Amino acid sequence: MDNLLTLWNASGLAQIAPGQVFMILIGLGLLFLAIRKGFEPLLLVPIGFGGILANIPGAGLAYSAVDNALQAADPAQLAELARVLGVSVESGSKALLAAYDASGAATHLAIQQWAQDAGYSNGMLYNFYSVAIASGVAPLVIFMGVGAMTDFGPLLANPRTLFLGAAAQFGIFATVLGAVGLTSLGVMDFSIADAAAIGIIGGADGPTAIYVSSILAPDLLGAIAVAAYSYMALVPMIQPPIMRALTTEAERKIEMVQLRHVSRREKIVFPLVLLILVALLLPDAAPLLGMFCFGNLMKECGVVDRLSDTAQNALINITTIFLGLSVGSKLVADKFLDINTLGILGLGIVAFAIGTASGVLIAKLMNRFGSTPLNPLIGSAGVSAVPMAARVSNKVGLEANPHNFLLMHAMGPNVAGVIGSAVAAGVMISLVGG
Amino acid sequence: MDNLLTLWNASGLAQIAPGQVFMILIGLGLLFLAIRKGFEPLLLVPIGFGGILANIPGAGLAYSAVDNALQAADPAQLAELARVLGVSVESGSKALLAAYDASGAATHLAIQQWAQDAGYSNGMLYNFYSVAIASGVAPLVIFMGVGAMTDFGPLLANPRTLFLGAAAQFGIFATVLGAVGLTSLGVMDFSIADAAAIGIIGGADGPTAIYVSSILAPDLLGAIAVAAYSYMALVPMIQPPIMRALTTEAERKIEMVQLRHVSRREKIVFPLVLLILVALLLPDAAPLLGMFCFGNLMKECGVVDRLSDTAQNALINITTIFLGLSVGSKLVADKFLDINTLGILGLGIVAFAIGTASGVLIAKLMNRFGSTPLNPLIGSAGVSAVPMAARVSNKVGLEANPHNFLLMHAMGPNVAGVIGSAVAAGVMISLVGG
Amino acid sequence: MDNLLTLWNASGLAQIAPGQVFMILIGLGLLFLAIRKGFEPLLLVPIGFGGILANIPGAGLAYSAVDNALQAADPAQLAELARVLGVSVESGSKALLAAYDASGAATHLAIQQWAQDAGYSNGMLYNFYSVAIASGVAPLVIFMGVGAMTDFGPLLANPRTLFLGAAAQFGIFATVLGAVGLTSLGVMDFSIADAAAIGIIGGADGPTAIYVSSILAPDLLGAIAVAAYSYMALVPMIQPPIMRALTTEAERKIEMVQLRHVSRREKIVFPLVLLILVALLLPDAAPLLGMFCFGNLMKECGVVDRLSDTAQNALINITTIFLGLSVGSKLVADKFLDINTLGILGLGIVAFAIGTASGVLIAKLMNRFGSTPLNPLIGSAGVSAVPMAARVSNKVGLEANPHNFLLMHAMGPNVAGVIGSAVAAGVMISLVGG
Amino acid sequence: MAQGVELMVFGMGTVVAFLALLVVATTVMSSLVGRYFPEPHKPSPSRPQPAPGAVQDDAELVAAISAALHQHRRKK
Amino acid sequence: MAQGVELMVFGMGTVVAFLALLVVATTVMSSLVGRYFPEPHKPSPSRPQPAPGAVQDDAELVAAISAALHQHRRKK
Amino acid sequence: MAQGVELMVFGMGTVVAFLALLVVATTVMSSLVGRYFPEPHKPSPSRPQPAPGAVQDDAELVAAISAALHQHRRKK
Ligand code: NA
Ligand code: NA
Ligand code: NA
Repeated sequence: MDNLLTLWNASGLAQIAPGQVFMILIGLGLLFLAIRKGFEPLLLVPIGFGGILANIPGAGLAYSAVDNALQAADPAQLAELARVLGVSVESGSKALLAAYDASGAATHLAIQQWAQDAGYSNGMLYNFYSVAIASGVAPLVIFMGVGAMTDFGPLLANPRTLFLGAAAQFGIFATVLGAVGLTSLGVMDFSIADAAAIGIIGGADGPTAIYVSSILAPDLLGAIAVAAYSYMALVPMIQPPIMRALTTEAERKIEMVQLRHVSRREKIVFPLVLLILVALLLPDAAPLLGMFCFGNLMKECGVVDRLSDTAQNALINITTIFLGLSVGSKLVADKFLDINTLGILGLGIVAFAIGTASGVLIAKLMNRFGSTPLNPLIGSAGVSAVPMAARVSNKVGLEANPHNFLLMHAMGPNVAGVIGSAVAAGVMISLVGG
Repeated sequence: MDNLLTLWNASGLAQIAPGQVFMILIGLGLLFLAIRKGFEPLLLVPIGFGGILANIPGAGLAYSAVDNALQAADPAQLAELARVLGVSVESGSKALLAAYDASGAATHLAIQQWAQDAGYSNGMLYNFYSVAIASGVAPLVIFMGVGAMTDFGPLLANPRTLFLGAAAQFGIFATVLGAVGLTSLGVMDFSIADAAAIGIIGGADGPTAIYVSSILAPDLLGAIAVAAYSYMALVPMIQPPIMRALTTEAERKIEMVQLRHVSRREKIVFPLVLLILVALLLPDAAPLLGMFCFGNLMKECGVVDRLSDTAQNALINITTIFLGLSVGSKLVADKFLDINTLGILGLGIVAFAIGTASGVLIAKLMNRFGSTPLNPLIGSAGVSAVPMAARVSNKVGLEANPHNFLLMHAMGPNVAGVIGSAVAAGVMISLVGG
Repeated sequence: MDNLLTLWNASGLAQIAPGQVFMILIGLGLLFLAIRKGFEPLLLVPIGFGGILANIPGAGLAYSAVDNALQAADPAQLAELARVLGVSVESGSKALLAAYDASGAATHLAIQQWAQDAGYSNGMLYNFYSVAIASGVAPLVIFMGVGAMTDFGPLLANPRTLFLGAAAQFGIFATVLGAVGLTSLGVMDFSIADAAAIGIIGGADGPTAIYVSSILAPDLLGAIAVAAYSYMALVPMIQPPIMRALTTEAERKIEMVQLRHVSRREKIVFPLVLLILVALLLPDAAPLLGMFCFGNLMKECGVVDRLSDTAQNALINITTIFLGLSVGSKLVADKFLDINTLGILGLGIVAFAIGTASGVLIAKLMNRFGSTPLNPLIGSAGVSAVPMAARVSNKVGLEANPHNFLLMHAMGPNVAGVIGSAVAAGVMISLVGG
Repeated sequence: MAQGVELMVFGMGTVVAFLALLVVATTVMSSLVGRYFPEPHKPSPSRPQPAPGAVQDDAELVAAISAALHQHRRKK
Repeated sequence: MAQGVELMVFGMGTVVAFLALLVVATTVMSSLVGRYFPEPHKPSPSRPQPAPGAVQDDAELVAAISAALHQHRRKK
Repeated sequence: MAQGVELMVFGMGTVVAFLALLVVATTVMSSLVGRYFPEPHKPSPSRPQPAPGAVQDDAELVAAISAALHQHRRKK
């Protein structure tokens, strides 16, 4: 009978909370969008599945040993814990957790040892998160793989398009301002670090967003990553109306001169030039852009093809699996279901829209004052979301002029946008994270 | 001359113990079975090789820094250690080790620091074991890969065969009873947790067995893993006599109706249904079955083929190499050579036999009371040992009726057996590990 | 304005030191040699790039949290640190670092916690180094992969060539003597452990050199690894003059009898024979040679091709990427720019030359006293540098006799040299590291 | 001993109950999918046409093809 | 709020300044490479001939080819 | 200095002794294998027939083939 009770108490049905049911439905929804609608499936399948796993009642997969101990501990154990933390046990488990978070590394270690001695252990997803994201390694490895898949040829043929990659990052900073503004109006409650991490959604670059939030706002990481990847998938819906509204039919018809041939040697030297500039000017962007340049150099140099192939395949795939499950661990109900999440989702789409608009407007300006014709539609590709945004530019361009193929021209601002948001990330970490 | 002495003292010949010679021979025997006889070579080659490495005298590859320090320490160091542990140094190194094992996490850390300061370090295989098995990650990653290789089509076409996968798990629980019984008779000395871990051998599923013993009985892990994989390889010898003894010639001739076509959508939804049931009823099975369902969903959803391919190839292969070597580290002589190991090997084969018999008998029952004909030979496939057990069903069926291909029909209970033993693992961890 | 100052102070330009500029140029030089000249690009591309990353001013990518804290800490923090370490704060940060290095594991932990609480964290490359090299795992995994790519057929067909693999290791020990001699003359300042690690450069085997220096002389690892791989790439320039000087035209013309067919079974048993010998005689070489034999057994046994393929491709490639970046982290200016580095580079090339000469001379001796003809040119292949050294033997042989293909004959001493230097590594660790 | 019997009863009971529930759930799921979401027409086994309007990641496709070609060229 | 404005001004300024510098650096680099290190002749896109005297790693090539053949044989 | 000489003598001695023993062991092994376990007949270099009665893992074979086909189809 006792065993039956043990089994029942251990079952999910006996422990389930409404928030968990809701989050499992969110997880299923993400899987539906990824599988049926093709929304960034490589990330949203693992994230959605990880979100379901994180909310299995009683399994504690997304919690650390200390979290699990706090949720299950008996009064005697809690009293012992409160004594170590130097707070009163009557203040409740929320206060205990806050005291734990605020304590130093030595107290952390002591309480981890206490939880371990009491028989609690880290959940599977918590371990994945610690290894893949808290250490920072997974976004960096993905950036290396992306670098090894990136062709800077179109950018090198027309370096001016780097300005479009800069312009589109305005979405990031406008959103930071928005988040700070909402906080000062009392609608939301974001610190400046939170605001910076939320802004990066506008960079339209998943690993950059994850990297920055893992440093500046780990609690918001789940919502930020979900927003970033969802909106990246929605680029074909978000961007075209904005692009059409801000351009005239005549501008959309502009044909651009064919790109010059770029030599292999330029492609080999470019990542080194970029690296040196980063080294001299913005060391805080060095991990992200360093790994990106390293991947690109491995691809272009032509003498380490086995390493480049692995960076583009086995290594990035393995990392993506664990990165996705780890992000999913942040979809645990008691941390995700929060008014701030709605704020993040709202601000994220604003960031995308502003970034798109800025790119198009600066492209118009450059067309007006430059010597060679420049179709403003390629400005929207500056948000990154490689290669979706470039394809959107191409598609909208074809509507206006069926013989106008903008794809290659849009790849320049598109990869410039990756560099631009990594630079923005470095600035944020430098100004806010220090 | 001193150097010559140092070299001689450091050599294996000067330090070798008879147990180590014996275990090296066991390792060579496993390699022979794997390479020459084809016994589960993917696991038994690394396990056998790891077993040899673990028993290299003087290398201490399978020992932690603390183990190595205890074996090599001079009297002054031991006295210091005994002081920290609060026991008398006269009680000997066995007692010191026991006191260390019984102490809390803080004492563990202090003694690890002591060993490190004294110049000792963890052996290579000990590190592999910590990362791959003690953390739980390797069996889970293998389960994900197995999920990505599993086709639930035959099971979905005939869901009743899930009962056969349940029936065959009787071998697990009968063996637990046997282990407890042998202990109460004083023949063996197994705790209830040990008994549960040993029983899982009857689940005929290597990663499940390793996962459960890493939690419930780490000391027995080597023997349990070796038994599990050896008997899985022996399925074509163990099962047929039992199957023939329990069925009539007429039963073995039964032809089954062809399986219906299963749609891709069913295959996509099934892992989610299974996951939700696990979440609601048995959270302790969530890590194993969650990763299994995740692998299967990646395979079936068709939009993340690069991840699925990696899970089935590079990732599972890398994990298998280190899992095998890590299991080998548990074949170290002073832990493996024990009367309990013989008990485990004996109980393991009993578990297999009982599981096979239960599957066949329940299949006979279902055939008698069901509406559609069911050949009892597919019952034995419920033990899992995918796909060997299903092929055995097919082969024994062909002996009785050369036109009767049971392979696809037996794949249903076969994969059901994987689910069944993972559920049994969850129950064990829930009832015994808590 | 404060922000502008923050950004400027955080920039590389404001913090750059001449040593960093110099090391970045060295990194670019290594990349040039690797990409344009084809010098061991698989290692020198990651090492060179890692070297640049390590010297980005202000990024601290190659430093631990404690290093970073020491460089940035304010006086109050330093005073606190000095108190914990029990030294006077006036003695300066060099003395603080030395006190830290000399302190025990408990003090290390306390100071790491202090640095963490003060907001400092480990640099990316420091983390890579800890995981890949300080743990010892990366060189071992690479050795496994090399084992899985090695064909012992030529060696088994003519086991006498093992003597050539032994002879060429004389370069290692002569160099140790040289390093000790230079120190006793006061020219350099190498401990006996340093000298042993430097000598291993003469083994012409990258992972062995990295493994040994990670244990015996971590501070010299960068210079030793760069020297080892550079000289391996220079083998076609270093060896031929020595080979021609030590042999007569007649000797270089000697044709050797065709190698006998070696059966698969011999190839399967050989790694086990080698492993048993290692186990009995030199346990300190067990990690390196054990993983090497394991890789070779996986390749030859023919039943675990998926594991062998992974060991030769995805796994070795992933490991090479992180090993290279980690070695690069040791090219950080304040550790690399040292008179000792020049000593290492000089001693390394001496080691190569002596090893080559010893191999050729012993080959001449064996030709004089043996019954079957032996071309002394294959002696130089005993340094390892697989397969370059064997190809050099072939090329020099063809110059003398255009119908004389020595390649397969030279592969015997070539792989023997790998075994020989791993044995030498074991001896060093046993005699010096204990 | 009693503990062993208990473990057997409850353990085996849970396994059977769980798999019985899974039989029910699977059967219900299959009939729901068959009724409300039948397969539109015979899809190719593992490369379904993307849903209309679905987003496809060309860059990766291009990367995959170029990697394949590359490897093919290397293999020659 | 002031903090947000500052972050926007300095952040956006840095991004624009950095990418402007990159435009300059890239343009200079391309013209230098084009003038002093022009491509000798049309190279195959991703498998350049090794520079004369360059070292090539045959063992890996052999390993790669044998692995490819092997896999090819397995795939049949 | 003395330490260096010692290291050289003992180190080089051990290397030579070890490899000499390996020569002996290898020679003995080869002759034993040649005499008592000769190869039955010429096997294909890297895909030996499995020993009679040996177990083969079909599921993985199927998985491997389907993955190969799949990839092949993708490569087209
Ligand atoms: Na961007
Ligand atoms: Na089973
Ligand atoms: Na060597």
